[in-house]
Amino acid sequence: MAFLTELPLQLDALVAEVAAPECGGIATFLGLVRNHQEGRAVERLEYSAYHPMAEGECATIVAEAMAQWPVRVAVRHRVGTLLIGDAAVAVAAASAHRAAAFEACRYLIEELKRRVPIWKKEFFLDGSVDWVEPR
Amino acid sequence: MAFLTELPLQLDALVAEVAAPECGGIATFLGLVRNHQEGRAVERLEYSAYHPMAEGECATIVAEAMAQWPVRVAVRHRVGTLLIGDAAVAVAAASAHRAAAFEACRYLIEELKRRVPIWKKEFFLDGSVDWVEPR
Amino acid sequence: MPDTPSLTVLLFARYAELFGAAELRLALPQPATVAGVVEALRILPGGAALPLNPLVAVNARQARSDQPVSAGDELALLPPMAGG
Amino acid sequence: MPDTPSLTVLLFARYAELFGAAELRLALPQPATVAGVVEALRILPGGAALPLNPLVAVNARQARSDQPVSAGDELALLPPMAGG
Repeated sequence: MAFLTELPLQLDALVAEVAAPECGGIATFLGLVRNHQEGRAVERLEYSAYHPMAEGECATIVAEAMAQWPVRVAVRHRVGTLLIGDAAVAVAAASAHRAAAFEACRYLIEELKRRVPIWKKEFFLDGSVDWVEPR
Repeated sequence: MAFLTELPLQLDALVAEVAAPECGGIATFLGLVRNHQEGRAVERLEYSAYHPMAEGECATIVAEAMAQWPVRVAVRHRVGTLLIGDAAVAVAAASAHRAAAFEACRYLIEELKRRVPIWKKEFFLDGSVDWVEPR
Repeated sequence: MPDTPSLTVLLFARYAELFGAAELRLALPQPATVAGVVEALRILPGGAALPLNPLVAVNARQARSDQPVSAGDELALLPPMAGG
Repeated sequence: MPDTPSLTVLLFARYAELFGAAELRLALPQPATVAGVVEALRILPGGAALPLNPLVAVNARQARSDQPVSAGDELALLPPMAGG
Protein backbone atom coordinates (compact mmCIF):
# COMPACT_ATOMS: atom_id res chain seq x y z
CA MET A 1 0.00 0.00 0.00
CA ALA A 2 1.20 3.54 -0.75
CA PHE A 3 3.04 5.44 1.96
CA LEU A 4 1.54 8.82 1.07
CA THR A 5 -2.17 9.47 1.25
CA GLU A 6 -4.53 12.42 1.21
CA LEU A 7 -7.04 10.56 3.36
CA PRO A 8 -7.26 10.64 7.18
CA LEU A 9 -4.95 8.09 8.81
CA GLN A 10 -6.59 5.16 10.60
CA LEU A 11 -4.46 3.68 13.36
CA ASP A 12 -6.75 0.64 13.68
CA ALA A 13 -6.25 -0.19 10.00
CA LEU A 14 -2.48 -0.03 10.41
CA VAL A 15 -2.63 -2.26 13.49
CA ALA A 16 -4.78 -4.78 11.61
CA GLU A 17 -2.25 -4.72 8.76
CA VAL A 18 0.70 -5.73 10.97
CA ALA A 19 -1.08 -8.06 13.40
CA ALA A 20 -0.37 -11.78 13.00
CA PRO A 21 -0.88 -14.87 15.18
CA GLU A 22 2.84 -15.07 16.01
CA CYS A 23 2.99 -11.45 17.21
CA GLY A 24 2.83 -10.71 20.92
CA GLY A 25 3.23 -6.95 20.76
CA ILE A 26 2.47 -4.00 18.52
CA ALA A 27 4.08 -0.61 19.09
CA THR A 28 2.63 2.37 17.25
CA PHE A 29 3.36 6.04 16.87
CA LEU A 30 0.97 8.70 15.72
CA GLY A 31 2.31 12.17 14.86
CA LEU A 32 -0.35 14.84 15.30
CA VAL A 33 -0.63 18.48 14.31
CA ARG A 34 -0.32 20.35 17.58
CA ASN A 35 -1.64 23.76 18.41
CA HIS A 36 1.68 25.47 19.10
CA GLN A 37 5.14 25.75 17.58
CA GLU A 38 7.83 27.58 19.52
CA GLY A 39 5.26 29.55 21.44
CA ARG A 40 3.12 30.52 18.45
CA ALA A 41 -0.48 29.39 17.96
CA VAL A 42 -0.89 27.18 14.89
CA GLU A 43 -4.00 27.19 12.71
CA ARG A 44 -3.13 24.53 10.13
CA LEU A 45 -0.31 22.80 8.25
CA GLU A 46 0.07 22.08 4.57
CA TYR A 47 2.13 19.00 3.73
CA SER A 48 3.71 18.43 0.35
CA ALA A 49 6.07 15.71 -0.89
CA TYR A 50 8.25 14.59 -3.77
CA HIS A 51 6.07 11.54 -4.25
CA PRO A 52 8.20 8.99 -6.16
CA MET A 53 11.26 9.64 -4.01
CA ALA A 54 9.19 9.60 -0.80
CA GLU A 55 7.72 6.21 -1.72
CA GLY A 56 11.15 4.85 -2.56
CA GLU A 57 12.85 6.18 0.55
CA CYS A 58 10.02 4.85 2.72
CA ALA A 59 10.40 1.39 1.19
CA THR A 60 14.14 1.55 1.91
CA ILE A 61 13.58 2.48 5.55
CA VAL A 62 11.00 -0.29 5.95
CA ALA A 63 13.47 -2.78 4.49
CA GLU A 64 16.16 -1.57 6.90
CA ALA A 65 13.85 -2.08 9.87
CA MET A 66 12.90 -5.58 8.73
CA ALA A 67 16.56 -6.46 8.32
CA GLN A 68 17.38 -5.31 11.85
CA TRP A 69 14.41 -6.74 13.75
CA PRO A 70 11.94 -9.62 13.24
CA VAL A 71 9.02 -7.27 12.69
CA ARG A 72 6.00 -6.66 10.51
CA VAL A 73 5.62 -2.93 9.90
CA ALA A 74 3.32 -0.39 8.28
CA VAL A 75 3.85 3.33 7.76
CA ARG A 76 1.59 6.01 6.35
CA HIS A 77 2.03 9.76 5.89
CA ARG A 78 -0.69 12.20 5.02
CA VAL A 79 -0.27 15.09 2.59
CA GLY A 80 -2.48 18.14 1.99
CA THR A 81 -4.07 20.45 4.54
CA LEU A 82 -4.19 19.23 8.14
CA LEU A 83 -5.84 20.83 11.15
CA ILE A 84 -4.96 20.69 14.86
CA GLY A 85 -5.24 17.12 16.14
CA ASP A 86 -5.11 15.54 12.69
CA ALA A 87 -2.64 12.66 12.34
CA ALA A 88 0.18 13.46 9.89
CA VAL A 89 2.11 10.22 10.23
CA ALA A 90 1.33 6.76 11.58
CA VAL A 91 3.76 3.90 12.19
CA ALA A 92 3.06 0.38 13.49
CA ALA A 93 5.53 -2.43 14.24
CA ALA A 94 4.50 -5.91 15.37
CA SER A 95 6.80 -8.60 16.70
CA ALA A 96 6.81 -11.73 18.82
CA HIS A 97 8.36 -9.71 21.66
CA ARG A 98 7.86 -6.11 22.66
CA ALA A 99 11.46 -4.86 22.64
CA ALA A 100 11.77 -5.39 18.88
CA ALA A 101 8.40 -3.78 18.27
CA PHE A 102 9.35 -0.64 20.25
CA GLU A 103 12.80 -0.35 18.71
CA ALA A 104 11.59 -0.80 15.15
CA CYS A 105 8.74 1.68 15.65
CA ARG A 106 11.14 4.32 16.98
CA TYR A 107 13.62 3.66 14.18
CA LEU A 108 10.94 4.06 11.54
CA ILE A 109 9.64 7.40 12.77
CA GLU A 110 13.13 8.86 13.34
CA GLU A 111 14.35 7.84 9.88
CA LEU A 112 11.13 8.89 8.14
CA LYS A 113 11.36 12.37 9.61
CA ARG A 114 15.01 12.69 8.69
CA ARG A 115 15.14 11.14 5.22
CA VAL A 116 11.78 11.26 3.45
CA PRO A 117 11.22 14.29 1.17
CA ILE A 118 8.16 15.79 2.82
CA TRP A 119 7.73 19.45 3.74
CA LYS A 120 5.24 21.37 5.78
CA LYS A 121 4.11 24.95 5.73
CA GLU A 122 2.80 26.26 9.00
CA PHE A 123 -0.06 28.75 9.07
CA PHE A 124 -0.28 30.60 12.37
CA LEU A 125 -3.36 32.12 13.94
CA ASP A 126 -1.78 35.58 13.68
CA GLY A 127 -1.70 35.22 9.88
CA SER A 128 2.02 34.55 9.53
CA VAL A 129 3.34 31.61 7.54
CA ASP A 130 6.54 29.56 7.83
CA TRP A 131 8.17 26.59 6.21
CA VAL A 132 9.04 24.21 9.03
CA GLU A 133 12.70 23.25 9.02
CA PRO A 134 14.32 20.73 11.33
CA ARG A 135 16.41 22.25 14.10
CA MET B 1 -11.64 4.78 34.18
CA ALA B 2 -10.85 1.31 35.60
CA PHE B 3 -7.60 -0.32 34.58
CA LEU B 4 -9.04 -3.84 34.49
CA THR B 5 -11.83 -4.79 32.15
CA GLU B 6 -13.49 -7.93 30.84
CA LEU B 7 -14.34 -6.22 27.55
CA PRO B 8 -12.22 -6.22 24.38
CA LEU B 9 -9.62 -3.44 24.39
CA GLN B 10 -10.10 -0.61 21.89
CA LEU B 11 -6.87 1.13 20.93
CA ASP B 12 -8.75 3.97 19.22
CA ALA B 13 -10.63 4.72 22.43
CA LEU B 14 -7.36 4.90 24.37
CA VAL B 15 -5.83 7.19 21.76
CA ALA B 16 -8.88 9.46 21.90
CA GLU B 17 -8.58 9.53 25.69
CA VAL B 18 -4.99 10.86 25.67
CA ALA B 19 -5.14 13.10 22.59
CA ALA B 20 -5.13 16.85 23.24
CA PRO B 21 -4.48 19.94 21.09
CA GLU B 22 -1.04 20.50 22.66
CA CYS B 23 0.10 16.91 21.90
CA GLY B 24 2.25 16.28 18.84
CA GLY B 25 2.80 12.57 19.33
CA ILE B 26 1.08 9.50 20.74
CA ALA B 27 2.99 6.28 21.36
CA THR B 28 0.99 3.14 22.05
CA PHE B 29 1.65 -0.47 22.88
CA LEU B 30 -0.72 -3.35 22.45
CA GLY B 31 0.12 -6.72 24.02
CA LEU B 32 -1.51 -9.60 22.15
CA VAL B 33 -2.01 -13.28 22.86
CA ARG B 34 0.37 -15.01 20.50
CA ASN B 35 0.10 -18.52 19.13
CA HIS B 36 3.30 -19.90 20.61
CA GLN B 37 5.17 -19.93 23.91
CA GLU B 38 8.63 -21.45 24.01
CA GLY B 39 7.89 -23.60 21.00
CA ARG B 40 4.49 -24.84 22.13
CA ALA B 41 1.25 -24.02 20.33
CA VAL B 42 -1.12 -21.94 22.48
CA GLU B 43 -4.91 -22.28 22.36
CA ARG B 44 -6.02 -19.62 24.87
CA LEU B 45 -5.04 -17.73 28.01
CA GLU B 46 -7.01 -17.07 31.17
CA TYR B 47 -6.11 -13.86 32.98
CA SER B 48 -6.92 -13.25 36.64
CA ALA B 49 -6.01 -10.38 38.96
CA TYR B 50 -6.11 -9.18 42.52
CA HIS B 51 -8.38 -6.32 41.53
CA PRO B 52 -8.05 -3.69 44.26
CA MET B 53 -4.28 -4.01 44.39
CA ALA B 54 -4.00 -4.04 40.59
CA GLU B 55 -6.00 -0.81 40.34
CA GLY B 56 -3.89 0.81 43.05
CA GLU B 57 -0.56 -0.27 41.59
CA CYS B 58 -1.63 0.86 38.14
CA ALA B 59 -2.54 4.29 39.51
CA THR B 60 0.87 4.48 41.20
CA ILE B 61 2.70 3.61 37.95
CA VAL B 62 0.65 6.16 36.01
CA ALA B 63 1.53 8.82 38.60
CA GLU B 64 5.22 7.89 38.31
CA ALA B 65 5.11 8.30 34.52
CA MET B 66 3.38 11.67 34.78
CA ALA B 67 5.98 12.85 37.29
CA GLN B 68 8.84 11.87 34.97
CA TRP B 69 7.48 13.09 31.63
CA PRO B 70 4.99 15.75 30.48
CA VAL B 71 2.52 13.15 29.23
CA ARG B 72 -1.14 12.23 29.19
CA VAL B 73 -1.48 8.46 29.56
CA ALA B 74 -4.07 5.69 29.56
CA VAL B 75 -3.67 2.01 30.39
CA ARG B 76 -6.09 -0.90 30.23
CA HIS B 77 -5.68 -4.62 30.96
CA ARG B 78 -8.17 -7.28 30.09
CA VAL B 79 -9.06 -10.22 32.36
CA GLY B 80 -10.92 -13.44 31.60
CA THR B 81 -10.45 -15.81 28.66
CA LEU B 82 -8.47 -14.49 25.68
CA LEU B 83 -7.85 -16.15 22.32
CA ILE B 84 -4.94 -15.82 19.88
CA GLY B 85 -4.70 -12.25 18.60
CA ASP B 86 -6.79 -10.75 21.40
CA ALA B 87 -5.29 -7.70 23.08
CA ALA B 88 -4.44 -8.33 26.75
CA VAL B 89 -2.98 -4.93 27.55
CA ALA B 90 -3.08 -1.51 25.91
CA VAL B 91 -1.02 1.57 26.80
CA ALA B 92 -1.09 5.04 25.25
CA ALA B 93 1.09 8.06 26.04
CA ALA B 94 0.66 11.48 24.43
CA SER B 95 3.06 14.39 24.68
CA ALA B 96 4.08 17.57 22.89
CA HIS B 97 7.19 15.76 21.61
CA ARG B 98 7.69 12.16 20.60
CA ALA B 99 10.65 11.22 22.81
CA ALA B 100 8.60 11.68 25.99
CA ALA B 101 5.67 9.76 24.50
CA PHE B 102 7.87 6.79 23.57
CA GLU B 103 9.74 6.72 26.87
CA ALA B 104 6.60 6.98 29.00
CA CYS B 105 4.84 4.28 26.95
CA ARG B 106 7.76 1.90 27.40
CA TYR B 107 8.01 2.69 31.12
CA LEU B 108 4.31 1.98 31.64
CA ILE B 109 4.29 -1.42 29.96
CA GLU B 110 7.53 -2.56 31.63
CA GLU B 111 6.35 -1.54 35.09
CA LEU B 112 2.84 -2.91 34.58
CA LYS B 113 4.19 -6.32 33.65
CA ARG B 114 6.58 -6.33 36.59
CA ARG B 115 4.46 -4.89 39.38
CA VAL B 116 0.75 -5.35 38.80
CA PRO B 117 -0.83 -8.49 40.37
CA ILE B 118 -2.13 -10.19 37.25
CA TRP B 119 -1.61 -13.84 36.35
CA LYS B 120 -2.21 -15.89 33.27
CA LYS B 121 -2.84 -19.56 32.74
CA GLU B 122 -1.78 -20.87 29.37
CA PHE B 123 -3.81 -23.61 27.68
CA PHE B 124 -1.85 -25.38 24.96
CA LEU B 125 -3.24 -27.10 21.90
CA ASP B 126 -1.83 -30.44 23.16
CA GLY B 127 -4.08 -30.16 26.22
CA SER B 128 -1.38 -29.19 28.70
CA VAL B 129 -1.78 -26.22 31.02
CA ASP B 130 0.77 -23.89 32.64
CA TRP B 131 0.84 -20.84 34.83
CA VAL B 132 3.01 -18.31 33.04
CA GLU B 133 5.83 -17.05 35.20
CA PRO B 134 8.29 -14.33 34.24
CA ARG B 135 11.74 -15.62 33.32
CA MET C 1 -14.22 -19.95 66.45
CA PRO C 2 -16.32 -16.79 66.63
CA ASP C 3 -14.17 -15.30 69.40
CA THR C 4 -10.73 -16.13 68.00
CA PRO C 5 -9.06 -13.14 66.35
CA SER C 6 -8.67 -14.05 62.70
CA LEU C 7 -7.61 -12.70 59.33
CA THR C 8 -8.44 -13.42 55.71
CA VAL C 9 -5.92 -14.91 53.30
CA LEU C 10 -6.53 -14.51 49.57
CA LEU C 11 -4.85 -16.99 47.25
CA PHE C 12 -4.28 -16.41 43.56
CA ALA C 13 -3.33 -18.37 40.47
CA ARG C 14 -0.89 -21.18 41.26
CA TYR C 15 -1.27 -20.68 45.01
CA ALA C 16 -5.04 -21.02 44.85
CA GLU C 17 -4.52 -24.38 43.14
CA LEU C 18 -2.05 -25.52 45.83
CA PHE C 19 -4.63 -25.01 48.57
CA GLY C 20 -7.70 -25.77 46.47
CA ALA C 21 -9.19 -22.49 47.67
CA ALA C 22 -9.16 -18.83 46.72
CA GLU C 23 -9.74 -17.62 50.27
CA LEU C 24 -8.95 -18.94 53.75
CA ARG C 25 -9.72 -17.68 57.21
CA LEU C 26 -6.83 -18.14 59.66
CA ALA C 27 -6.52 -17.55 63.37
CA LEU C 28 -4.11 -14.69 64.05
CA PRO C 29 -0.77 -16.52 64.36
CA GLN C 30 2.10 -16.03 66.81
CA PRO C 31 4.15 -14.07 65.95
CA ALA C 32 1.45 -11.87 64.37
CA THR C 33 3.49 -10.97 61.30
CA VAL C 34 3.44 -11.70 57.60
CA ALA C 35 6.09 -14.39 58.15
CA GLY C 36 3.93 -15.90 60.91
CA VAL C 37 0.98 -16.18 58.53
CA VAL C 38 3.17 -17.81 55.88
CA GLU C 39 4.43 -20.33 58.43
CA ALA C 40 0.84 -21.15 59.45
CA LEU C 41 -0.05 -21.65 55.78
CA ARG C 42 2.91 -23.91 55.13
CA ILE C 43 1.62 -26.55 57.54
CA LEU C 44 -1.81 -26.67 55.90
CA PRO C 45 -2.49 -29.33 53.22
CA GLY C 46 -0.80 -28.13 50.02
CA GLY C 47 1.14 -25.43 51.85
CA ALA C 48 4.52 -27.16 51.80
CA ALA C 49 4.90 -26.18 48.13
CA LEU C 50 4.77 -22.46 48.95
CA PRO C 51 8.07 -20.67 48.44
CA LEU C 52 9.84 -19.70 51.69
CA ASN C 53 9.36 -16.01 51.00
CA PRO C 54 6.29 -15.55 48.83
CA LEU C 55 5.26 -12.06 47.81
CA VAL C 56 2.54 -10.92 50.22
CA ALA C 57 0.24 -7.92 50.29
CA VAL C 58 -1.52 -6.72 53.44
CA ASN C 59 -4.73 -4.86 52.71
CA ALA C 60 -3.75 -4.60 49.04
CA ARG C 61 -0.28 -3.12 49.66
CA GLN C 62 2.92 -5.07 49.27
CA ALA C 63 4.36 -6.00 52.66
CA ARG C 64 7.71 -7.17 54.08
CA SER C 65 7.86 -10.47 55.91
CA ASP C 66 8.39 -8.80 59.29
CA GLN C 67 5.35 -6.51 58.93
CA PRO C 68 2.86 -6.94 61.82
CA VAL C 69 -0.65 -8.13 61.00
CA SER C 70 -3.85 -7.60 62.95
CA ALA C 71 -7.20 -9.34 63.28
CA GLY C 72 -9.39 -8.42 60.33
CA ASP C 73 -6.51 -7.79 57.93
CA GLU C 74 -6.73 -9.09 54.37
CA LEU C 75 -3.53 -10.82 53.32
CA ALA C 76 -2.93 -11.81 49.72
CA LEU C 77 -0.33 -14.35 48.59
CA LEU C 78 0.93 -13.26 45.19
CA PRO C 79 2.65 -15.61 42.73
CA PRO C 80 5.19 -13.94 40.42
CA MET C 81 3.27 -11.36 38.39
CA ALA C 82 2.65 -12.11 34.75
CA GLY C 83 0.45 -9.42 33.26
CA GLY C 84 0.66 -8.20 29.71
CA MET D 1 15.24 25.34 -28.13
CA PRO D 2 13.96 22.03 -29.48
CA ASP D 3 17.46 20.79 -30.32
CA THR D 4 19.24 21.83 -27.13
CA PRO D 5 19.84 18.92 -24.71
CA SER D 6 17.86 19.77 -21.57
CA LEU D 7 16.79 18.44 -18.23
CA THR D 8 13.91 18.98 -15.83
CA VAL D 9 14.35 20.61 -12.45
CA LEU D 10 11.66 20.06 -9.81
CA LEU D 11 11.42 22.60 -7.02
CA PHE D 12 9.71 21.96 -3.70
CA ALA D 13 8.45 23.92 -0.74
CA ARG D 14 10.62 26.96 0.02
CA TYR D 15 12.60 26.52 -3.20
CA ALA D 16 9.46 26.54 -5.35
CA GLU D 17 8.58 29.87 -3.75
CA LEU D 18 12.05 31.29 -4.49
CA PHE D 19 11.67 30.65 -8.19
CA GLY D 20 7.91 31.08 -8.37
CA ALA D 21 7.71 27.72 -10.12
CA ALA D 22 7.50 24.03 -9.23
CA GLU D 23 9.26 22.90 -12.39
CA LEU D 24 11.85 24.39 -14.74
CA ARG D 25 13.43 23.16 -17.95
CA LEU D 26 17.17 23.93 -18.20
CA ALA D 27 19.70 23.47 -20.96
CA LEU D 28 22.24 20.83 -19.95
CA PRO D 29 24.95 22.95 -18.26
CA GLN D 30 28.72 22.77 -18.53
CA PRO D 31 29.99 20.97 -16.53
CA ALA D 32 27.10 18.53 -16.82
CA THR D 33 26.98 17.73 -13.11
CA VAL D 34 24.64 18.34 -10.20
CA ALA D 35 26.86 21.26 -9.14
CA GLY D 36 26.66 22.66 -12.68
CA VAL D 37 22.86 22.64 -12.55
CA VAL D 38 22.87 24.34 -9.16
CA GLU D 39 25.20 27.04 -10.55
CA ALA D 40 22.87 27.56 -13.51
CA LEU D 41 19.92 27.89 -11.14
CA ARG D 42 21.70 30.39 -8.90
CA ILE D 43 21.89 32.96 -11.70
CA LEU D 44 18.15 32.74 -12.44
CA PRO D 45 15.79 35.24 -10.79
CA GLY D 46 15.32 34.10 -7.16
CA GLY D 47 18.20 31.65 -7.40
CA ALA D 48 20.69 33.67 -5.37
CA ALA D 49 18.88 32.63 -2.17
CA LEU D 50 19.61 28.94 -2.80
CA PRO D 51 22.11 27.42 -0.37
CA LEU D 52 25.53 26.71 -1.90
CA ASN D 53 25.06 22.97 -1.51
CA PRO D 54 21.35 22.19 -1.59
CA LEU D 55 20.22 18.59 -1.28
CA VAL D 56 19.58 17.29 -4.81
CA ALA D 57 18.04 14.11 -6.14
CA VAL D 58 18.63 12.84 -9.67
CA ASN D 59 15.80 10.68 -10.97
CA ALA D 60 14.39 10.41 -7.43
CA ARG D 61 17.65 9.25 -5.82
CA GLN D 62 19.80 11.46 -3.63
CA ALA D 63 22.91 12.61 -5.52
CA ARG D 64 26.30 14.09 -4.69
CA SER D 65 27.25 17.46 -6.17
CA ASP D 66 29.84 15.93 -8.52
CA GLN D 67 27.40 13.39 -9.98
CA PRO D 68 27.10 13.67 -13.79
CA VAL D 69 23.72 14.54 -15.26
CA SER D 70 22.37 13.79 -18.74
CA ALA D 71 19.77 15.23 -21.04
CA GLY D 72 16.32 14.04 -19.97
CA ASP D 73 17.25 13.60 -16.30
CA GLU D 74 14.83 14.77 -13.61
CA LEU D 75 16.63 16.75 -10.91
CA ALA D 76 14.85 17.68 -7.70
CA LEU D 77 16.03 20.39 -5.32
CA LEU D 78 15.09 19.33 -1.81
CA PRO D 79 14.80 21.75 1.11
CA PRO D 80 15.58 20.23 4.54
CA MET D 81 13.04 17.46 5.11
CA ALA D 82 10.32 18.05 7.61
CA GLY D 83 7.90 15.15 7.58
CA GLY D 84 6.03 13.85 10.60
